[in-house]
Amino acid sequence: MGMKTLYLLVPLAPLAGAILAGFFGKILGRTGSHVVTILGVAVSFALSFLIYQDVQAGTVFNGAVYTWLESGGLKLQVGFLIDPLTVTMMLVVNFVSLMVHIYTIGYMADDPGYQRFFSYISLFTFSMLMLVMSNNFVQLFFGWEAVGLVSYLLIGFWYTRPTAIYANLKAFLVNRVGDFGFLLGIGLIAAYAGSLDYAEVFAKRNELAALTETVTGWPLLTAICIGLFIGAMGKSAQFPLHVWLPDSMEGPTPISALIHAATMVTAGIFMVSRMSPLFELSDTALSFVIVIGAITCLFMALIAIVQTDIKRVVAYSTLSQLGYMTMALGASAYSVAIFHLMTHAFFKAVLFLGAGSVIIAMHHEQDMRRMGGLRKYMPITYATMFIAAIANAGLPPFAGFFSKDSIIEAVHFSQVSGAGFAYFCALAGVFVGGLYSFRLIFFTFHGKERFRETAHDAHGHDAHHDAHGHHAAEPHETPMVVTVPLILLSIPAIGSGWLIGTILYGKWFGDAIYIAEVHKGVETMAHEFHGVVGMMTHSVTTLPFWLAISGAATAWFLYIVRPDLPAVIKKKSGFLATILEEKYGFDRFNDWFFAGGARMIGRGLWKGGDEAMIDGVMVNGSAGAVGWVSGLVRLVQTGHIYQYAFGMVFGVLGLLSLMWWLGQRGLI
Amino acid sequence: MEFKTLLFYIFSAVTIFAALRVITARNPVHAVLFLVLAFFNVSGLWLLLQAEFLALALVMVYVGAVMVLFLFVVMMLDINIERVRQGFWNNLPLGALVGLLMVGEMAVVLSGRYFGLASLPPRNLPADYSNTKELARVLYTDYAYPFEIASVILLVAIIVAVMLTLRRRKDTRGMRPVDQIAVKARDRMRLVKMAPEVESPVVVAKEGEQA
Amino acid sequence: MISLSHYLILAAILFAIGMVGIFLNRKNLIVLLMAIELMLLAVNINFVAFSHYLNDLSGQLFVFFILVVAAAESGIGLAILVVLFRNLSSIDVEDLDSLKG
Amino acid sequence: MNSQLLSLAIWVPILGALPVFWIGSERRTLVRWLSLAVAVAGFMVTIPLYTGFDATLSSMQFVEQSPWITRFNVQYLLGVDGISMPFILLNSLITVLVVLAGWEVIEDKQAQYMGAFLIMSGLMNGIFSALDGVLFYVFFEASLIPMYIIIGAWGGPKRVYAAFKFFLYTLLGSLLMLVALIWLFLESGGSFNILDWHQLRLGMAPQILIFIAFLVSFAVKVPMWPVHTWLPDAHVEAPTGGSVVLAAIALKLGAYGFVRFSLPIVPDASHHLAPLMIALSLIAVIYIGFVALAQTDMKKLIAYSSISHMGFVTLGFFIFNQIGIEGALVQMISHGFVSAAMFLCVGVMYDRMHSRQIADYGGVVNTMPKFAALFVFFSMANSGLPATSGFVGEFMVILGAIKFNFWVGFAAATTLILGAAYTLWMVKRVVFGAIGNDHVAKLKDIGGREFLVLGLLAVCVLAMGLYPFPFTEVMHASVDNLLKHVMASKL
Amino acid sequence: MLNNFVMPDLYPAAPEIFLLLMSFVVLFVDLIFGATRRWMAAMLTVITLIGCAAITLVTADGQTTLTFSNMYVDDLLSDFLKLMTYLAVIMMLVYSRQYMADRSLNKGEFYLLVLYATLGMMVMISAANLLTMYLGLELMSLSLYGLVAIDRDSSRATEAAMKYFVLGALASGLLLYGMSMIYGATGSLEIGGVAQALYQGQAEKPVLVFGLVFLVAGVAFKLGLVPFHMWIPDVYHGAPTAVTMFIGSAPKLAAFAMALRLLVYALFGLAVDWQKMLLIMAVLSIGLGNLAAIAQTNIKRMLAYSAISHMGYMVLGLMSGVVGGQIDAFTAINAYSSSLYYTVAYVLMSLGAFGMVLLLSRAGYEAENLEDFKGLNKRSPWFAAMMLIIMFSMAGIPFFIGFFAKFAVLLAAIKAGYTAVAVVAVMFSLVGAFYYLRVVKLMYFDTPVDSAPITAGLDLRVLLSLNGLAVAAFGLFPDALMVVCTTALMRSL
Repeated sequence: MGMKTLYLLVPLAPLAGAILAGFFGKILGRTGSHVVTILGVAVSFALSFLIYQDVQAGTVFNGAVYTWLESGGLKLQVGFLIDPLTVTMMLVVNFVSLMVHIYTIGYMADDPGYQRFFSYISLFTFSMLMLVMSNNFVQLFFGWEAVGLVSYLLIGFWYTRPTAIYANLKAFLVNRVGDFGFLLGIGLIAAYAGSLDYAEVFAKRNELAALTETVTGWPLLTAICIGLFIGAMGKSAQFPLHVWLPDSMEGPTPISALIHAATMVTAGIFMVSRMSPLFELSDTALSFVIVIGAITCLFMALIAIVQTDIKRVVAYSTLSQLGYMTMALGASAYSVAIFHLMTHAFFKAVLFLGAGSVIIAMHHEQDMRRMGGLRKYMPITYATMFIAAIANAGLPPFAGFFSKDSIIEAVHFSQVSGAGFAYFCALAGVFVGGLYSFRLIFFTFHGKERFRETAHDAHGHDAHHDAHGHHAAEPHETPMVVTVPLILLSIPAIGSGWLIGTILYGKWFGDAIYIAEVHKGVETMAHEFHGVVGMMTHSVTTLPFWLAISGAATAWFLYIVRPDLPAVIKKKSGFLATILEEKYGFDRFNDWFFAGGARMIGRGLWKGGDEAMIDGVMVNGSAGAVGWVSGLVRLVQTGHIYQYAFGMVFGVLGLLSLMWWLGQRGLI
Repeated sequence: MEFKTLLFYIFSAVTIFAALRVITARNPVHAVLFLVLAFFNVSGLWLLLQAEFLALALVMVYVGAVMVLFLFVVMMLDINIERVRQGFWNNLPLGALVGLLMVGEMAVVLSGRYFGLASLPPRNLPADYSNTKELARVLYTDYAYPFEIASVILLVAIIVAVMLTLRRRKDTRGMRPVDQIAVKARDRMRLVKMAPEVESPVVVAKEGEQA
Repeated sequence: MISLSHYLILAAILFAIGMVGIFLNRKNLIVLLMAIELMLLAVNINFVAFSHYLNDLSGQLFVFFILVVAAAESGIGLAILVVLFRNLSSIDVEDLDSLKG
Repeated sequence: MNSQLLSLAIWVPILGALPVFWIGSERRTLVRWLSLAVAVAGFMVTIPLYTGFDATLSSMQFVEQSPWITRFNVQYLLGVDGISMPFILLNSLITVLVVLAGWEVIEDKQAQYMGAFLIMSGLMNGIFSALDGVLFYVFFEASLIPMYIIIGAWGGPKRVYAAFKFFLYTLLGSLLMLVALIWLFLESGGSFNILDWHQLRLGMAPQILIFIAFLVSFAVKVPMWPVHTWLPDAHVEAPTGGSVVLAAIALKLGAYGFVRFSLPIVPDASHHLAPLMIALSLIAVIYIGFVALAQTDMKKLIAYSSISHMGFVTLGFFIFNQIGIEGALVQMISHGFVSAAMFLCVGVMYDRMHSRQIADYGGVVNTMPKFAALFVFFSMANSGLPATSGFVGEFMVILGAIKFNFWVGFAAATTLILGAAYTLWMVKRVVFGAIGNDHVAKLKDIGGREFLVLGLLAVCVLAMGLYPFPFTEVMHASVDNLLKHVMASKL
Repeated sequence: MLNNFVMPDLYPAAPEIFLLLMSFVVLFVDLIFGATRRWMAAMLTVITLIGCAAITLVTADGQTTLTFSNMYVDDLLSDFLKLMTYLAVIMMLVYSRQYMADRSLNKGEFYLLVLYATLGMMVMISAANLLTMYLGLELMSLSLYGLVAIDRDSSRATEAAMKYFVLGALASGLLLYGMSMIYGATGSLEIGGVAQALYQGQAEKPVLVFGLVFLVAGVAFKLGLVPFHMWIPDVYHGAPTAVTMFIGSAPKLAAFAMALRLLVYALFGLAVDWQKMLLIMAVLSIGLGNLAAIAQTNIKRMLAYSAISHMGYMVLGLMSGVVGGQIDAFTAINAYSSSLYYTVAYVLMSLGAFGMVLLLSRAGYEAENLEDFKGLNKRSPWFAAMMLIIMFSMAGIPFFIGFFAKFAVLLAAIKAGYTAVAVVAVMFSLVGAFYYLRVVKLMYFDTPVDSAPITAGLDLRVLLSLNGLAVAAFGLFPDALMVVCTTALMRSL
């Protein structure tokens, strides 16, 4: 079995699982379905590991499987690029996916759409693998859209809930806005590079950098990179295309963990890293990236503070973390971004799955105001989530610390315009990150046991299951299928940060990532890096550490010491709190301006343009005019002989005059 | 002015006057008579043009037959003369205008500029020349074909006239001897078997109920 | 000296009178028939005049046939008129308007 | 190569329709099976067109030539190249599906219904294979008759208006084309051979006039903005099969006309008026996209979406690069599958609910899961998801458009958003959600026949999305040749 | 003096002679057996026409022969037109047999007048002299006046007859006036003589043009061109349907022959002038005919207006023979043969259309409203299909004969440089398509109001089917008829 077959098997194994579970789910039954899908992903994971070892040995594969299309000098092939970056992503994706598969057995145990769900997540794994393994833009775009599709299907998994099907439509459309830019970027590449193969495009990057777009006059590479990055903004939920991610929490929690935290949303980060040879040549694009990242990082974190839905807090946290990654990209610290992507995948998966565990325990209650004091009921969940929260807050020695700290460092070193702003946002984000992470922990697991209060206050969810009535039941720890993945995932959430030396400074990515000579951030960091322990000890003297600590402390003060204060603060800050609770008004604005506006334009063009103008005036109007003339013509036919005779005589007279006139003018 | 010229103008003037009266006369009988007048005058004009046979034929065929037919029909149909002229004068201006325009345009063309013929000297016919004879000679030889067609046309006219106007009066009591001879006994009397005309009242009531 | 044009113009006037007569008359169908006779008469004058000045007999023969046809035509016309009168009890031109539009 | 394949493709369905008529609507089972047999036979005879096609040749293949009207040198001249051949297959396949789709649904005058479609199919094949101007025109116009009857006799409540609108609108276009054809005949010294016309040298002014004449004709058929309003009406009122044939095949005729007539015959005018064409195409994409968004009737929505998608086709043609033109052709084929499938889906629902209003549905997935899966799949294809055929053409055209002019590509790419918006919004309202009302609750999922029809289309859509290479491979030589003609000035 | 008389060659005129003789047979047979054996007259009439056809076929030698002192011409064109005329008349007789019988109109006079009208047409078709043309025209017209009034108790029919008569007489007055001018200007009544005089430039042009206007007016009346069309709707409407069918078919052929003989054979030298007049009248006819037809509810009236527009299209060919004053035989033949083809095609379609009206009529019931066609597809799918074919053919949609007819005349017009006219013409044919479509709509989309079974006889059914199929078949294979038309003209010019 050659390596190429292995490469093929990696995505195809989950696909096979998806097809089996999807089309033959009824025959396979529940158990059969999860067995085949888990088997598929497991095989894929194992193979990924094999490939990892092969890549470690220095193999880089770049080759085609088949020619998809050939037209106008453009040869589009389906193929794989297997290099360290790919293999890292493959491992992360497969690992998280495998965990989520297992976790799902427990989480979805009672759901009627069990087989369908497994089919979807396996399909997702396939799509994601296609995305990361691609060696060309078309396949990248295919994976890009395919994960979007699965995300769409999964967000709307509980299709009877109005909020879910609202959210999935929204997610798809917002992503499409990003894809719009992405496609334009791809189009520009195709137009000017004449190829959509990574290697060929990268080989021409210096020529491209010298060109300007002929029609618009833009610097070509900047236009390409910004276009591509807009795609990343959609998929990785960067401001202002972030609006879909919080709503996507309508999907089942495993999905939130897998897609909306660990893998799919990081596709943008991966893609920009993959495109580092291009981005490196455009400082403008990098500035754009870093600023967008910075805004997302800070402002989404702020929203997380006021959220009461446990999953939404995690969702906004994810947004913020994605902002960090994006900043890293903007700072040319691609490896750092990927590193954070990886660590984040683990701890965020834990957070989501933990939240899911809590939700199961609470009988699908997601409102933190109805929780509290769960610590003693579900110790494993608590422990794992606590670990993940620390990691999320960026405190050593957990994984998040290493990656986040590196990002802040990289931004600090970055010279592109906007880096200063980004640095500020990054620091502020650390504080806020500490605050919301621990707020989540304290709110949920500590304090008063509020879940016994039965009052149905206005928490606005009509998405409750039948189990809603069982509030009185005691929460209890979730079964093994849930806790085991949590435990397994929290191990890398703790430890993966320690790989920083290998991954960031140890030629892990080889040639997969290109950094221009002028961007010295990572290089400098490499010089200053003196081992993991050194980094941790050094961090105690740095601002981010203390900001994170103070964030955590604030959370402790507000939610353990003085739980009455948040309400007071909220009342006092009035306007600011409203802004945050309204999420800066994006949803409202989008609904009003884009959705409403588009429908209004549509109605206007339809009623005014099509029906009134074209049909009314032109089509029916001309038909009516013909009918009217026809009525007039009929009147000539009066039925009276003298009229007819007069007509004839008049005709003769007319002809005579005509001929006479023509004769006078010498025309005949 | 030559005598022939004088005659031409007299005939022409009377013809035009008569023609105008034809279309303006209140009484259709008068109109027919004016038409006859016009025919007579035109007949005179034709004599000036040495078309003797046609001049005679016009008087004899037209005046003698066709116009009489007209008169006959006019008299036969009982027409309300009072209504006849209503609205005539309203339409006159437009009609006159069109007519004058017509005449004007015709006159422009026909006023002689174009006819080299007019300057030709009048024919000097031999003394024994007979217009009738000449006509007759070609009529039955060269014009045999149109002659036959004309006869068919007359036949058609007869057929149509008969078809349209011949009616067997409903009150005529004619007999067909053929029918009388061919009659048979059983045509005269027929024996019919009938069911007795006594109906059960019960049945009637039933039917009534059903209805 | 009477030229051909004299005859032609006379015929033209008669012809015009005939034509005007057809559309000016709104009441009596018989007058229409007479107007037609006038038109044919005008045509006949033309033919006879041309025949004379061309020194060609065929014009006169044409007139001969026109006379025949005109007679036949009158016959048919009057026959139709009679039937019409029987149906409508009127030969008013204005009453002939059941077919229109 | 002197085969009779094209004649068979044309006349097998048409002559096959005659016994169908003759059997009459009383013997329904016989009618159905006979129609199916004819349709399948019609499809079978087209298969050798693909297998026997030499993709390396740009010239016409399977040529048949015999005199038809000697008086005007009109020939019965048939032939296909890589551009037209796929459409004959597509058409014949769609006919089979249409016959299947009308299996039980059509209760009234079924023989006539089936017969009309078979005749339609033959005429369509004639249009795609005719190489003589008059022959083309004759097929082009004759195809209006069965469609008129189909819409009017088996259509919805406003069918009469729709049928008239359809007929007169399209006739309006084709009449001007007739004048142009005759003019070309005279100009070329007495030839109606389209290929001769490709070589004909023409001045700019006549070129523009001819272009406009062709434009009116083809634009109506495509349809392009602003002569598109017949389409929503026709689609909405037509029976399912009618909509399918209209969308899948009939619309292609106009687009096909552009590549067969406008571009090669009047290349300079095409270049000269390309900005206009591009503008109209983009209006179709964007304007119509918005209009589709506002629709409340499913069929109307899909109809508008068809217009929008056809905008891509015309756009592809008038950016004059290979990827654009091939993309447009691919888009045509793909749209044939996807729109057919979409209309069949609506038909499936209509047969059960007798309503096409989006508001009357909701939560169909609850009662018709199999159907819903297919419907969502086709909707995704309709919104251009990669790995479905819907993506390939759009992608190629957008690439071509960006190559041509960035802003054109930019405007075209908005379909990514609009297309998804109107399609998925409809899906959301129709398929997803809780069961909307009692009628939806009583729905029965699709049966074997419907599943077969839709499944077949799904396979086609997927196959073309995953591996479009064979579809484009056959076009290359012909498109190259076409571009050669387009690029060579005739002035 | 009579010695030099030479018996004219009767051989070329054999069909006319035969017909005339047979008409007397019919006359007598009807007199003797009329009341009891009505079918005999009908049978004899048909036999007569078939005999004429046989004679015409036998005597057709492709040569142009003049006889009766150059008053009668027998050429391929006349043979062809005559054959078409017989065909049209026979078809009319078969179609109308039952209709006339149901209304007790199948008198002997009907058959006689039909025969004489046919004779008139034949005379016109073979006329080589202005006089014979006039006499033929009158023979036809007078017979037709009588036929229109044949239902003498119907006020509508007599009104129509009266209108037809008055206007027809006016028209023949105009025609005669024109003829007299032509005679005066050229000194000849012979068509060949006129042409020669024109060719030699002896004649005064203004006088000729003056006469031409009247002549054209007379021709236009027979063709039914605007503004000389006004009799058509009323007469078509008022006359019994069988007679309408008669008027709407064969006389068009005769009128075409008249136009061709007078304008092309005689006055070709003035082509530039009369083409202009025809152009105006053609455009007006196409426009008015199509527009007015839309508003009709009576199918006979609708077909009348449609006839006006069709004659407009036909004239498009006639007016395209001479381009830019240059006489080119090839162009001319093309143009005139397209008109001939159009006329033949129209006659075929018109017969079928009226045949449908007769099919649906029955004793005491006239199916002359458009509404009567409602739901015909339910009542009789076969005949609905036939009507569909005829209607689409009239609208000029392929594959039917009407399309190729339009195609031919448009081609001629465009070739003559009348592209703008052609565009106008096709635009109005769009308007025209509307009312033809409406008939199809009534048949196919509506439910029947009248569910009575169709009672028409087998002969009508078979013939109507053949007629419809012919319209389709000549559309699929249009070449033969076109070639015949072209050859007939080419060999006769």
